Amino acid sequence: MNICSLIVHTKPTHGAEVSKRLQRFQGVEVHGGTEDDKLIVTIEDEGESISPVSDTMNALRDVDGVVSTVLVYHYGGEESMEEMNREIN
Amino acid sequence: MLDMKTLGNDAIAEKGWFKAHKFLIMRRLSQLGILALFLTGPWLGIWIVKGNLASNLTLDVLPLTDPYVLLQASLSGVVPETAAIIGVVIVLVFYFLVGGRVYCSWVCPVNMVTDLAAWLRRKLGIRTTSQLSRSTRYWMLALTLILPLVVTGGIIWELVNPVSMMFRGIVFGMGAAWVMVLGIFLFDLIVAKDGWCGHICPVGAFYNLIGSKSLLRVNALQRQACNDCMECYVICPEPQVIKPALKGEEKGVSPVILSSDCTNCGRCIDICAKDVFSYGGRYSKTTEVYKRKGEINQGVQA
Amino acid sequence: MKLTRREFIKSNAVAAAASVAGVTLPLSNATAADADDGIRWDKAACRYCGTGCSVLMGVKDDKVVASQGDPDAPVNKGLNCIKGYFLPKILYGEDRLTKPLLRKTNGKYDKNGKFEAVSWDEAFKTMAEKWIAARKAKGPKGVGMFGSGQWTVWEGYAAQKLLKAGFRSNSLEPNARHCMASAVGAFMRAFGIDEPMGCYDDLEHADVFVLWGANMAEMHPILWSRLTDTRLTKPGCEVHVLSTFEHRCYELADNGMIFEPQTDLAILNYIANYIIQNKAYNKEFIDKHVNFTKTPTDIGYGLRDNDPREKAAKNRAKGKLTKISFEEYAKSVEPYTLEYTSKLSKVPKDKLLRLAKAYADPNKKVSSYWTMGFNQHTRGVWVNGLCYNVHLLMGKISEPGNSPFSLTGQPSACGTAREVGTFTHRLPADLVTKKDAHCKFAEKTWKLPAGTIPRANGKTDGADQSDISGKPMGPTLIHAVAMHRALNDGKMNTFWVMCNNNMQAAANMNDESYPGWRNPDNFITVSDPYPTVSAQAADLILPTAMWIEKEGAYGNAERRTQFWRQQVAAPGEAKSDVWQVMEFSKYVKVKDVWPEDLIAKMPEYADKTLYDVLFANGQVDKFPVEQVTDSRGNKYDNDESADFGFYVQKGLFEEYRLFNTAEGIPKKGHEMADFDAYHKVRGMRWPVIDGKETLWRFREGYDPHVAKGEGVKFYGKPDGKANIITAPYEPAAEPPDKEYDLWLCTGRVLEHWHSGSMTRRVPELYRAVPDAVVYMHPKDAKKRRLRNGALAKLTTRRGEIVCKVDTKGRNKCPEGLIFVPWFDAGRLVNKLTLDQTDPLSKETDYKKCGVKVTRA
Amino acid sequence: MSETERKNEINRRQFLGNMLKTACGVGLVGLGLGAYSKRASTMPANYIRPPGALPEEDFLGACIRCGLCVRDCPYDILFLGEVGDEVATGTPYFIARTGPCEMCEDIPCVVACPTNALDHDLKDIEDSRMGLAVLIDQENCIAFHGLRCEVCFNVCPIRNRAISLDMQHNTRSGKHALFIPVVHSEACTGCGLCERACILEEAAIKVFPMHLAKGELGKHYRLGWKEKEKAGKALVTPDTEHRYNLPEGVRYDLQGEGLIIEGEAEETPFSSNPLDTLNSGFMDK
Repeated sequence: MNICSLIVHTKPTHGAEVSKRLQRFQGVEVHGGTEDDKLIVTIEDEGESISPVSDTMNALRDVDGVVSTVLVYHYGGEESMEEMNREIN
Repeated sequence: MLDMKTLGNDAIAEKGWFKAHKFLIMRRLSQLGILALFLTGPWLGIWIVKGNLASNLTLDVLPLTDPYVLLQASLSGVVPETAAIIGVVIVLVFYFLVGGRVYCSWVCPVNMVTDLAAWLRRKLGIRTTSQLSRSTRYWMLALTLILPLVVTGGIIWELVNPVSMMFRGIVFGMGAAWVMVLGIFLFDLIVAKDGWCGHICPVGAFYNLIGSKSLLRVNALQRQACNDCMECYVICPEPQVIKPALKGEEKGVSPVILSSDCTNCGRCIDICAKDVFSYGGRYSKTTEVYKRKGEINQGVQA
Repeated sequence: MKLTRREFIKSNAVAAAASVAGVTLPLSNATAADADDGIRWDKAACRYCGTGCSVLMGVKDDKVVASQGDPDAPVNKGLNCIKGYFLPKILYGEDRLTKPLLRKTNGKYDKNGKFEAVSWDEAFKTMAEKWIAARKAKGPKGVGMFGSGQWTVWEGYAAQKLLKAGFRSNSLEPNARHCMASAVGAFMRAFGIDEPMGCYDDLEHADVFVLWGANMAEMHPILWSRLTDTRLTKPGCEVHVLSTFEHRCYELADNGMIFEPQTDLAILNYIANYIIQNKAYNKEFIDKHVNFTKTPTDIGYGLRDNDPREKAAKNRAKGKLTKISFEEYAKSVEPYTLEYTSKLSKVPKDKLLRLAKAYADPNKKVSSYWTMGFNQHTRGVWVNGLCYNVHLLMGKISEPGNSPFSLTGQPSACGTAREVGTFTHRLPADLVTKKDAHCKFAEKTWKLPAGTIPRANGKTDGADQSDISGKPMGPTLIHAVAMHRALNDGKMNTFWVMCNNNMQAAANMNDESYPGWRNPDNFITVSDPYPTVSAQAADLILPTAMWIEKEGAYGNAERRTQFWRQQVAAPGEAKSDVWQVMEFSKYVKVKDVWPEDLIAKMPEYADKTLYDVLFANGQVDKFPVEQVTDSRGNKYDNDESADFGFYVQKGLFEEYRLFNTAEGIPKKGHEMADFDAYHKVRGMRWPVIDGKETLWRFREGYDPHVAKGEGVKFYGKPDGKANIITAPYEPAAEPPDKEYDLWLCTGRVLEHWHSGSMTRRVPELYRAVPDAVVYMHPKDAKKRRLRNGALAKLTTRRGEIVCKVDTKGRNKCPEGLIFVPWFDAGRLVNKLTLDQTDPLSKETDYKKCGVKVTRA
Repeated sequence: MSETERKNEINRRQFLGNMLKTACGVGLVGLGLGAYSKRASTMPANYIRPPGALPEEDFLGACIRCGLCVRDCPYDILFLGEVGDEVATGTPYFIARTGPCEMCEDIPCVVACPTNALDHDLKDIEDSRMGLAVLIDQENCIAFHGLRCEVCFNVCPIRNRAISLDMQHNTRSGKHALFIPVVHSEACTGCGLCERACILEEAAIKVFPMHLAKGELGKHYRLGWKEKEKAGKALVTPDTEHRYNLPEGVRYDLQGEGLIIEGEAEETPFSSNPLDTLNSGFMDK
């Protein structure tokens, strides 16, 4: 599975609006930054249920109000979903 | 120069493969057998020998203790238990009789590693060797015995001693000890021929001293038969010990190899197609005539 | 704090992006440290002992992720014992059972087959076939069910209906038979109504505490903490501890006494004698409130009929009381002088005297506590009664600080086993199958024809009750120990064990339990969350939803009834006990198990299933399914309601409440509040009348059943007077002899609950106390060439086990006695114990038999 | 100088040079070893030596790394240091959290030791001092919050002497007691059974080597009351009698209660307990 985080720069004052649009994508979560017009976004995929992260990232760029996206963090692991959902610490 | 690829072929042709490897096989059996004795306990639950080469207890009765380790311990100010002293005495008497460096060739597990390195050297034709003095080992021995006296922290050599480390590693769990073993292997392979056992190892040096007057020796009683094939020099880990005995007839030197550097490994016996060499006593009758001269010779060599 | 790996990576990813962007995120997003966010907290009663601590369970994503002691619970004020600390983990052992498992060979049930997963339908079909056949062939005792004081209230109630009314069998027993039956017997004989008159507040009000065979320090940890605090903070407070070996309570004891097993009978009589000799008794109290009686002696030991000890007993199992005068009573205790008692019990005289003086001092408030030391006793009913005698003589009863208090072992031994009456001889609210009128009341309440419930003697209105074959039923009672004997003898053929581990728990496993269960004629069902020793010996295993995986109610030792909501779903196909009982009842038709003459009284029932007549009776099913919600608006599932289509727990509880609260009930004193009220409180102590709880019973002002001016009234008895019942010291059944030269005593440890099926699956608890050891005196060990840590073989006439010797541990045995805990499935100490019982209460005595110890 | 002499001269020079080189090389090795030994002999705090182990410096000299103690431990708790471990290679240790010393009465590890590195004078395992248990985290130990745990106390083999329970009033709940475990260094052997048993995810009670676990009182200072107890009398002559200006009915007890106002409780000739009266017979002798 893959988990990555990106910064999505939006048109000035469009943060909240864009945030809503982004959340319609499967596996996409917005964690904040609407006030700054710099959204902190994570994308996850898992197996077949969600389209690959790369596709989603490309799709985000085409969303209305998005100026640019910057990939900051990518995690790609071979673990099964079961492993990923097991508790740690 | 001797062709490394045909090394030993003559002996095999003459005596058959088995006879040409007899003592090698017996040594491997001895080395592995000793390991096995220590391993039946932890692996199979059959406790024949407990502990390791530093000190052990056979069948819960017979104690054996490495005199070298105990000497280091004593130098750091320890009064050992009776069991340890008994163990040391037994070991000392044994090596006094059969030759100190029998430990190196028949017991020590590192020997298998260094033999492998030597074999590979021959096979790969690696000839580089550093100018390391064979006396380095005595310096090392002196160092390991002085360190407990001057540095706090006890038996310091045992922190890094690859000989005990390898054996302990096999019996108790290797940890990073294989790094040391690999180090010795590469050292012997690339840096110096017989570098570890023949030049540096203070354990060997110690046993060398213990066995300097040992009774069991290799001799070249049939030296007239020597066809100068040179194979014994190639195969011997301490080749300097052969010449006086093999070629000393004119000088009146004894055919018995008296140098305590000799490990009594018996490879010269195996490899010699002419059966020049054999095991024998130090004072066997035939050798008596040469005894005095032999000793002189030995003194010169050292 | 728990996190999944995925959440962890995600939070890292978010933090990285946020820091690059220079955006400040709300804490909950930026860090992983807020896993507590989104946890739903709700109250529940602790799963383990009879103390009844309240806990708060934290649930997130249908999993219990956190727990805490409930700071607002009056019992524990936020505290827990070490077991309570690990409550969430008992739900998540890795080997939870999730599917019904039936022994099969080649796809068919086979007693000697291997367990295979089956559907619930197949499980119940197989079971119903066996049950109906056994009921037909062997009569009412041909089937049996063994439930638990760890059942929730409605689970016990549903089982009560299924067995007594559905199958028309009194073969229903709880494991409380091994635990509280002697206490119940004594309550009924002395006061005519079950359960303690006092409450936990006695722990703050008493000046003197006396512990009789109760290791409260380990078995009731939180109550012990309260007792200790009173001892520490109250000037003059003293603690007396009596036991057959030294345990953790002796750390606090001002007067610690080790007595020879069984001589507690003599010590109590000595105290009574001391009080009488010194004329310290409360004359006014005994004149007004007490009757003096005696009980038959030489009553045997509840062993099998052919045992020589039974044949020798003059008044085997007899217990009818005869009235005597005070003088006769005084004379009966006269032999128990200080001299004699000290010699018999091996307790030094000064210690006995100090104890007697504490009871006899009118200015000291005394609370006595006991558990299994009294109850698991071949004279358990007697010894419970002898303690009441002392309290009654002094009038030290039913008021703050003056309390003879029987502590319960299990979380709902009171609430379920005793109040719902899941014993062979009982019905809800202290009614008994011995009394025709009580049965008739139950039948009316349950909308069933008169004569449905089997009477104890098989007669109603003087006439024989007919069985399904048309023949008379005959006597119908069968208690727990007798059930295992009946299985062994092939007289009982089906047995359903729920919510307990009776193969590990019952005495004499080698001779009785195991051969009984594996008897080829028998079909044994075990319902359990985990593969226990019992499950291993069963033929059908039903996976069970445990504790907070269902809506539940427990009643603790101080009469406090506590409810909880379903917090999480059970794993796999596991189902709660109440679901199992009700669902199974759909597989049995009325005509399968009722005789024609009974059906003739209500012909419309003939083709109905037991489910229809017992649960879909217009009464139990009258409350529609509702969304369970707490006052904060949190929502909770209720799997049983969803499956059956009505609010199962509410329906069962409200019907049950008809027994203790409706107009015209045969016995008053058990009044309870309505279902919804309990969900709003951390328990209420019954009788609850007009929403008001009762702290001390039988005392004017505290108890609404005692009228103004009456002062004290023991209204369980027709004349309002309690019974002082004299009983002598009689020796134990199997004292040590030359060969089996030590006493064997068994019991529990703080870290493990009962048979350890839950707590041994908590790694920390298992690590803390992994295996059972044999505690023994160093001299006894030395004599047998054993020392601390060595392996010893323990042998009795019935079997042997091997365990490690502990001469230094928490329990210090006197010479001549060893103690072995029974939590360890790896060392089944009940292979050793004798299946002896109190002949009156039928409760097993696990504390006394002869044992031999040798080097293993 | 003849050819041969020159040759010999060169040989001698070579010989001396070689020897010097060898000596320097070996000397360097020695320095390295000395430095390494310093590092290798500082053990992690959770590594505990077996019972009877000599003080660390002496132990490292005495232990010949034979592993016989490891072999003779019936509970298999001992490890031998491996290369790279932060403990001298080949020397034995245990880690209490995962495998504590079970305190065998016959101390087989000590018996097995051929060199007295494990002191053969240790005959009673209770006299061993492998380390000292320290209740290091009083914030997370649940006993300090009033929970009934006491596992460390329950498993301690030196019952009630190495760890005792200090019972205190729980001021928060008001009606419960706290059972606070207290370790006593005069009895604790440092076996570590408590550390293994501690039910917290990270143990709140831990065994440390003695030098880490124990503080030391200033050499000059004595505890007065203990000295007095030891001497059996005051070390300095007691005061002459004190007298006070006090009103009627008031006494002053210097060493005990302090100010005593009499007559607060009216005394009668009768004990508050009627039994005392009843048992004492007639008063008018």
